[in-house]
Amino acid sequence: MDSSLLADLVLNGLQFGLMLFLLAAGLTLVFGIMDFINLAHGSLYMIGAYFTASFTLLTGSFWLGLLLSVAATVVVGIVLEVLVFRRLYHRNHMSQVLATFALILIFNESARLIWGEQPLRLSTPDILSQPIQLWSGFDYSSFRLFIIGTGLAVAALLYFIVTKTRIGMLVRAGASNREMATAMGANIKLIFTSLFAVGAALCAIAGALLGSILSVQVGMGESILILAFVVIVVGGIGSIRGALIGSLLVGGVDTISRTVLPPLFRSFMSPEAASNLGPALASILIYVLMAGVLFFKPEGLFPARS
Amino acid sequence: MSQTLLELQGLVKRYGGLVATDHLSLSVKAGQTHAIIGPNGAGKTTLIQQIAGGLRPNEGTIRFDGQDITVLPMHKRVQRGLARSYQITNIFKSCSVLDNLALAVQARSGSSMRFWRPALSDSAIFDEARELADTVGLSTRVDAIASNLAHGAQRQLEVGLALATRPRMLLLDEPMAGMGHGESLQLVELINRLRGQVTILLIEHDMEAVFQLAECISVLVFGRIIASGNADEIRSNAEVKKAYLGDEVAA
Amino acid sequence: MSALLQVEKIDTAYGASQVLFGIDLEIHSGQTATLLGRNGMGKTTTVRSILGLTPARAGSIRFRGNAINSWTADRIARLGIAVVPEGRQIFPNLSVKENLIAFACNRSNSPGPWTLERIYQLFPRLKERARNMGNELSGGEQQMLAIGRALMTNPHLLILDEATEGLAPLIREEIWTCLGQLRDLGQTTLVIDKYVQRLIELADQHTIIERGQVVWSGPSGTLRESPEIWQRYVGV
Amino acid sequence: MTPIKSTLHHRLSPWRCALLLAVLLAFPLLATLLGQEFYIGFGSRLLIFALVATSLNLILGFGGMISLGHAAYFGVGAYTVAILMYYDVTAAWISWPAAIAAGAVLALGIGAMCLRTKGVYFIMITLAFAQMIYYIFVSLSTYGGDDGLSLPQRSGMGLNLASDSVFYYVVLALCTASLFFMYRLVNSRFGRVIQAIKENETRMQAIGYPVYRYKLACFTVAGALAALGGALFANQNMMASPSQLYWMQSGTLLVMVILGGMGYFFGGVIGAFFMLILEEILTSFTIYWGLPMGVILLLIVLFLPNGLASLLERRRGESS
Amino acid sequence: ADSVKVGFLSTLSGPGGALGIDIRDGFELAVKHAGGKLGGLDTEVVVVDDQQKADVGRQAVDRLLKKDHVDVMTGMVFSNVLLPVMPSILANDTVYISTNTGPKEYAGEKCDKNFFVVSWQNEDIPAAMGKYVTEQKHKGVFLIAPNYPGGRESIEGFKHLYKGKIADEVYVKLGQLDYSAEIAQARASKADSVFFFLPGGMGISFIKQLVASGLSKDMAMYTPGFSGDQDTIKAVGEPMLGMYNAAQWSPDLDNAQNKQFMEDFQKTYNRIPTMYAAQGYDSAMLLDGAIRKVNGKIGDKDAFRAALASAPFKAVQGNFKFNNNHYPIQNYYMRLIYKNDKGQITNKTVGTVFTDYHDRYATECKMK
Ligand SMILES: Nc1ncnc2c1ncn2[C@@H]1O[C@H](COP(=O)(O)OP(=O)(O)OP(=O)(O)O)[C@@H](O)[C@H]1O
Ligand SMILES: Nc1ncnc2c1ncn2[C@@H]1O[C@H](COP(=O)(O)OP(=O)(O)OP(=O)(O)O)[C@@H](O)[C@H]1O
Ligand SMILES: [Mg+2]
Ligand SMILES: [Mg+2]
Repeated sequence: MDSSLLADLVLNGLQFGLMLFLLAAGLTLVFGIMDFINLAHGSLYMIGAYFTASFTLLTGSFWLGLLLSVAATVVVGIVLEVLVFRRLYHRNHMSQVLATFALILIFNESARLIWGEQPLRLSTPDILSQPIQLWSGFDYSSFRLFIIGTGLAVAALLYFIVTKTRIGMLVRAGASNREMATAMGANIKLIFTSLFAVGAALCAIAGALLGSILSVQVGMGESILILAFVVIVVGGIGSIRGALIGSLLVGGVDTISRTVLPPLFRSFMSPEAASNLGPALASILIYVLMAGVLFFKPEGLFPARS
Repeated sequence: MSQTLLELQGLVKRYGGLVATDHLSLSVKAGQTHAIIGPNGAGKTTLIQQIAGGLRPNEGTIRFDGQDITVLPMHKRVQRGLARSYQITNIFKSCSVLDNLALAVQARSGSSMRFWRPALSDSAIFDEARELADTVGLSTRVDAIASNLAHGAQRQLEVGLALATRPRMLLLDEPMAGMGHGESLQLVELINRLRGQVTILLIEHDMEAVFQLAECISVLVFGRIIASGNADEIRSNAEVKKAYLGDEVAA
Repeated sequence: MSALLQVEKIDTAYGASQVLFGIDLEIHSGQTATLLGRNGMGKTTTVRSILGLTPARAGSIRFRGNAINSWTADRIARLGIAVVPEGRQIFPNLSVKENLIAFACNRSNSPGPWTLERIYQLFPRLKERARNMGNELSGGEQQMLAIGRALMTNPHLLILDEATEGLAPLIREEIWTCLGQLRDLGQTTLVIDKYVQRLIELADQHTIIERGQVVWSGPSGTLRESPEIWQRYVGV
Repeated sequence: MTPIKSTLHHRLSPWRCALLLAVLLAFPLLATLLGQEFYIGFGSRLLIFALVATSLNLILGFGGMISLGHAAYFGVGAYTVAILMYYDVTAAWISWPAAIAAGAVLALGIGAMCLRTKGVYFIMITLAFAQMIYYIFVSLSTYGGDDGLSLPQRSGMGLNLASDSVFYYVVLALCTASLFFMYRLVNSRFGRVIQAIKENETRMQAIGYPVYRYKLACFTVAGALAALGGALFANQNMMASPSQLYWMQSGTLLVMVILGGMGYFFGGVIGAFFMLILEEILTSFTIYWGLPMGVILLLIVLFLPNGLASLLERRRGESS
Repeated sequence: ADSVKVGFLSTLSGPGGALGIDIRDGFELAVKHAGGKLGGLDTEVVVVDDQQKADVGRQAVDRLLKKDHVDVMTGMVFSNVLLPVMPSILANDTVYISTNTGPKEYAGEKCDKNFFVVSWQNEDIPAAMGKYVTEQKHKGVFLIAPNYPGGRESIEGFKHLYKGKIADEVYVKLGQLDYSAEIAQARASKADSVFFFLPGGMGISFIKQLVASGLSKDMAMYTPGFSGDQDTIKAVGEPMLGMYNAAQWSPDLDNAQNKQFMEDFQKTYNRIPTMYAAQGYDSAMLLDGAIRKVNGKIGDKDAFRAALASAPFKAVQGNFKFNNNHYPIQNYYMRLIYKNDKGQITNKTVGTVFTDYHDRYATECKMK
C-alpha cells in the first residue's frame, strides 16, 4: 500500500468518524442521559443543513450562515423539547419511538414544502474550498481537515463538561432520578432543555459541515441516524468518550473497507461483482463490529452506567 | 442429627479489587432457620445472590442436597427446591394476586411449551394458587392487581411467590425492611409456621426478629464469617458486639 | 419568634385518593422534631408536600417566611431544605464522590459547613468506596451516602425519612449520635423513624399522625411520661 | 365454582370478530360492484401487513422483546418465494412453507444470539443482524442485488392466483388462520409465560422458568409468521426487494404496532389498517401527505398513550 | 376517446430528482404548447414520483394502470425502476414511451411492440465518449459509475469503443454522495484521466470533491452528457469549464424546432434546459404526432403503435427515426462546456461523433 493511500485512509476515516461523532454526541447525551430515544435527531441535522444553506444564500457568508443556522436549530430544538418531548420523558421507549417517528415525517415533509424536492447545494466557504498540500504529491481537502479539527475540539469540550463539571453531574443525576435531583435543588427542566439545545447545536454544525461536501436533501438525516445509533451502542450509551471511540471505530471500519475491499475483490472477480460485494461487505462489517462488541461487552465499550 | 442441606465451601466473589465474599464456608442443616447478620456492605446480599444463581462466584463450590450446583442456572436451582425472596419487592406488578401465584405454580406443573390449549382450563393450578393466597394471608385480595396492594401485602405476596415453588429451602433477604411493627410481627408468625417444613436462610437487620426466629446465627464481616452460634452466644460475643451490634442489643 | 417551617391544614391526594386531611406541623429553628405513625399513615406524603413533590391541594406551607405552597420543588430545595428520602434514591450513575459534591453548597451560610472531608470522617466506609458508582454500594452504604448528600447542601431544615432503614445496629447508633451532634450545632431537623424510644431522647417536639390526621403532638417530656400514647398510635 | 378471572387472559368479542370477518369477506365483491377493483389488491396488502404487524406484536407487545429487525423475516420470506421461482419452483405448496421454514430458522439463529442482550442493546443487535441480511441480499447480484428480484408470475396453487380477488381470499384465509393460531397461543400456558416474562423477567427465573428458551420459542414463531407475510407480499407485489429488509421497514412495522396498541390482541391489525388506509386517503389529497400523517401520529401518541386499540378494548391491569 | 390520459411516473425527489423534473417540465411544456391537448385530444397528465425506488414504482404503476386507467405511460428516468415495473405495463398492453433510459434488455431479443425509446440506448453516448477518449491518448483512465443496469451499461458502452488502458473500474451505490473512498482509489490507481457516469446529484458531489481533493489537477475529466449538462453545471460552476461530454442533443443545435424549444423553455422556466428536458419535450411531441396520425383513435392499439413507430414528429435533435427495436437512430455530438457571451456556463457543439447511429442490439430484435 502506498503512502498516499494510507494518508487518504487515515484522514478520510478521521473525517467521517468525527462527523459521526458530532451527531452521536448529541444522541448519546439525550438517549444515555435522559433515557429518551430521539429518532428525530437526524431531522435536526437535516434542518441544520437546510438552515445553513438558506442563511448562507441570504447573507452571502458561510460562517454567518452557520452561526445563524446553529441559533435557529437550537430554537427549533427548544421548541420541540418544550412542546413535545417534555410530555414523553416519563413514557416508555416505544411511545418515544412513535412520537419521534411522527416528527421525522413532519420535518421531512415541511422541508419539502419549504425548500422543494430538489437537493440544495451548499458550497464550502471560499477559504476552505482549495486543497491543501500536506506534503509533496499529496493534496487533501482543506474543508475535510477543518471538519477533523472541529470534531476533535467539540469532543474535548464535551468530555470535559460532562465528566468534570457540576453541570455534567447534575445532568446525569437528573437523568437517573429526576424527582430526587429536583428535590436536591436542581432545575431539571431547564437542564434538560439546555441539553437538548446543545444536541441541536451539534446537529446544526454536523448538518452544515456534511451538507457542504454532500448535499442538502430531504431524508439525509435517516441514513446517518442509524449509524449514529450504532456508534453510541458500540461506545456505550451515555458516554462521550464511548461516542468518540465508537465514531472513530465505525468511521475507520467504513472507510477502510470501502477503500480497500473493492480493489481487493476486483483482483479476483469481475468489477461488477466486486462492486456488489465490496460496499455491501463494508456496510456489513460495521454491523459485525457492533454485534462483536456487544457479544463481548454487552453494554458497549464504555458503559456510562451499569 | 439432621443432615446438611446447603453447603458452601471456599466461596469467593470479587468486585474489582474488593473481595465481597472471602473464602466463605457455611453449612445449613435441613429444617433449620439460619440467620446471617453483619454490617452494611459485609457481603450478605452478594452471598444470597450466589446461592440463588444470580451471580457466579469466582471460586468455591455450592452444594445443595449433596449435589454441586455452583454453575447451575437460576431456574434449575428453583426446580430443585431453592427459592428466594427479594430485598426489594419483586413481583408481577400489573397482574392479579391470583395470576402471580398461579404463574409460580405453573412453573412446576409440567411443561409450559403448550401453545394451543387455553391455560384457564387448567383449574388445578388456580385452585392451588388460591390455597397459597390463603397461606400468606391474601385470601381476600386474590383479584386485586398486585401494584395496588399496600406495601405490607406486597411483601406477603413476595414470600408467597417463593413458597409457591414448593421450596425445600428459602432465602430471605431483609424481608422486614420497610415494614412497621405490625407487619413484621405477621411475617415472623408466617416464618414460624413454616419452621420444620422449609429450611430458611434469613438476612435481617431487625435483631428482634432474628433472635426470635433463628436457631443458628452467623455473623458476616468483610465477606467472612467471624462467629456462629445461637442467639445467646452471638449476643454475648464481644467481637460481634464491636463489629456489628453495638449497645443496642441491650434494648 | 415565628417558626422556621409552618404547615397549616394541608390536604394532599394522589390522584383521586386523598391521603392527608388537614395536617398541622410547626418546627422552630434549632429544634429536632419527629413525625410518628404506623405504616401508610401519611408521613412520607407530608414530607413530599413540604418538598413540593406532591403539592398540597389545600392549606398553607410557610418556610423561612415564604409561602411555598405553589413553588417548584427545586426552588424550595434551594431555599434550604434537604431530604434523606425513603428508599435512599442514590444516583446510580454518579460515583459516591459525585453524589456528594453534585449538589454541594452552603445554603444556610453556616460558618462551619459540611465538607467532603467531614462526611468522610462521619462515614469512613464512603471514603473507601468513593470511586464506586452509586449502584455498586450495599443497601446500608447507600443509606449513608443519602445522609451525606443531604448534609452537603448545609440546609436550614434537614428531613430524614426512615434514614436508618436497613442499617446495621452499630451504624444506627452512629446516626443517632450524629443527630445529637447536629442538634447541638443548631441544625433544625425533622425525623421520621420507627425507633420511638430513641427519638424521645433525641428530639424536642413530636407529632403523631394516623390516617392523614394529626392525633397528638407535644414535647418529649410528655411523651416519655405517657408511653401509652405512642404505644397506641405507633404500636409496639 | 367461581370462574377464573385472569389478568393475563385475552378475551375477544365473538360479535366483533364475526363482523370484521364479514366485512373482509364482502370487501372484494363491494369493490367490484363499485368498479374499484384496484382496491382488492390494496385489501390484500392490508391483510398481509396486519399479519406481519401482529406477529411483531407477539414478541413486542406480549413478550416485551423490542426487535428492530422484524423486516429480516418478512424480507427473507419474500426472497424465498422469489428465489425458488427464479429456479422455476412455482408451486405455493412448496415455496410458502419453505418461506415459513426459512423465517423460523433465521429467527431461531438470530434470536439465539440476540436474546442474551437486553433493552436498547437488544434493539440494536436485532437491527444489526437484519441490516447484515439486507446487505447480503444487496450484494447477491444473481438475485437482483440492489434492484430486487421480480416474480414473473404469482405462485401456483391450483387456483388462479393471478386474479386479485382469488389471491385476496387466499390471503384472507391464511391471515385468519394465523391470527387464530396466535390467539390460542396468547391464551395458552406458553402465552402466559411470555407475558409474565415481559412483566418481570428476573422473577420468572426465580420461580423456575428457563426464560431464555421461552423467549426464543416466541421469537421463532413470530419470525415464521412474518416470513409467511413476506411470501404473500412477494406474490402481491410481484417482487422481492431489499427495501423489504431495510431497517425502515422494521421501523414502520414497529410504528404500526405501537400505534395500534402493544399487547392488545388486535393492536397489530388496527395499526396496520390505520396506517395504510390513512396513507391511501392522504395521498389522494396532497403529495405532502407525510405532514398530516405525522401530525395525526403525534396526536395519537400524546393523547392515546396505549394506542388505538385502547379505545376498543380494555387491557389487563388497567383499572376500570 | 376524446381525451388521453398519460401516466407520468418519474423520479422527482432525491439526488436524481433534477432529471425527472426536467423531463416533466419538457413534457408539460410541449403539452402546454398544444393548448393542453396532444394530437387534438384533451390531455391529462398524472404525475407520480417513484423516489428512484423499484418497489415504490411498482405500486405506482399498479395504481396508474388499474385505478387511473391511463392510456399511455412515460417518464421514468432510471433503469433500476424501469426494469422491474416494465413487465406489468407490457402485460397490460399499455404503450410505454421511454423518456430517458434505454436498457439493452428491451433492445435485443426481448424488444417489445409497446416499448418506445425517444432518448438513446444506454450504451450509445458512453460509446461516443469511449471513441473520443481513445483519441486523447491518456496513460490510463479511471472508470466510475453507479452499480445499476444503466451504470453498468454505460461502462460497457464506453469500453466497447475505448481502446486505451483502463487503470481501474469502480462501481458505487446509486445515490452515493461521498466519494472519499473512490477518490483515494483513483489517486492510488495513478490514472491520468477519469470517465464518470454519475447522474444528478451524484455527479455534482463527485466533481466538487474531486476538485477539493486536488486530484482534478492531475486528471482529465470526461463524462457522458448526463453529468455534463445544465443541472450539474449550475451546481458546480467554473470547475466544469472545458469539459468534453457527448450527447444526442445540444442547446445550440441549429434547427427550427430546437430554436423554438430553447426559447420557450427558457421563457417558461427561466433556465437553460438539459438534454433530459429535450427528451421529455420530444416524447410529448411524438405522442402528439402519433395521436394526430390515428385521428385520436388511440383505442386501436395496432394502428396507434404503427403511428408511433413512424415517428411522425420533428425532434429537437434533428434527424430522428425509430429502429426496428423502437430505439432511436440519430446523431451523437461532442459538446464542450464554455462560457457564452451572456456569461452563462453552458454546452456548445464541437463536432459530430456518430451520424445516424444504430445501437448494437437492434439486430437481435425480431419485432412482431
Ligand atoms: N456491582 C458491584 N460492583 C462493585 N462493588 C459492589 C457491587 N455490588 C456490591 N458491591 C460491594 O460489595 C460489598 C458487599 O455488598 P452487599 O450488597 O453484599 O452487602 P450487604 O451485606 O448486603 O450490605 P447491606 O446490609 O448494607 O445490604 C459492598 O461493599 C458493595 O459496595
Ligand atoms: N403514589 C401513590 N399513589 C397512590 N397512593 C399512594 C401513593 N403513595 C402512597 N400512597 C398511599 O398513601 C398513603 C400514605 O402513604 P405514605 O407513604 O405517606 O405513608 P407513610 O406514613 O410514609 O408510611 P411508611 O411508614 O410505610 O413509609 C398509603 O395508604 C399509601 O398506600
Ligand atoms: Mg444487602
Ligand atoms: Mg414513608
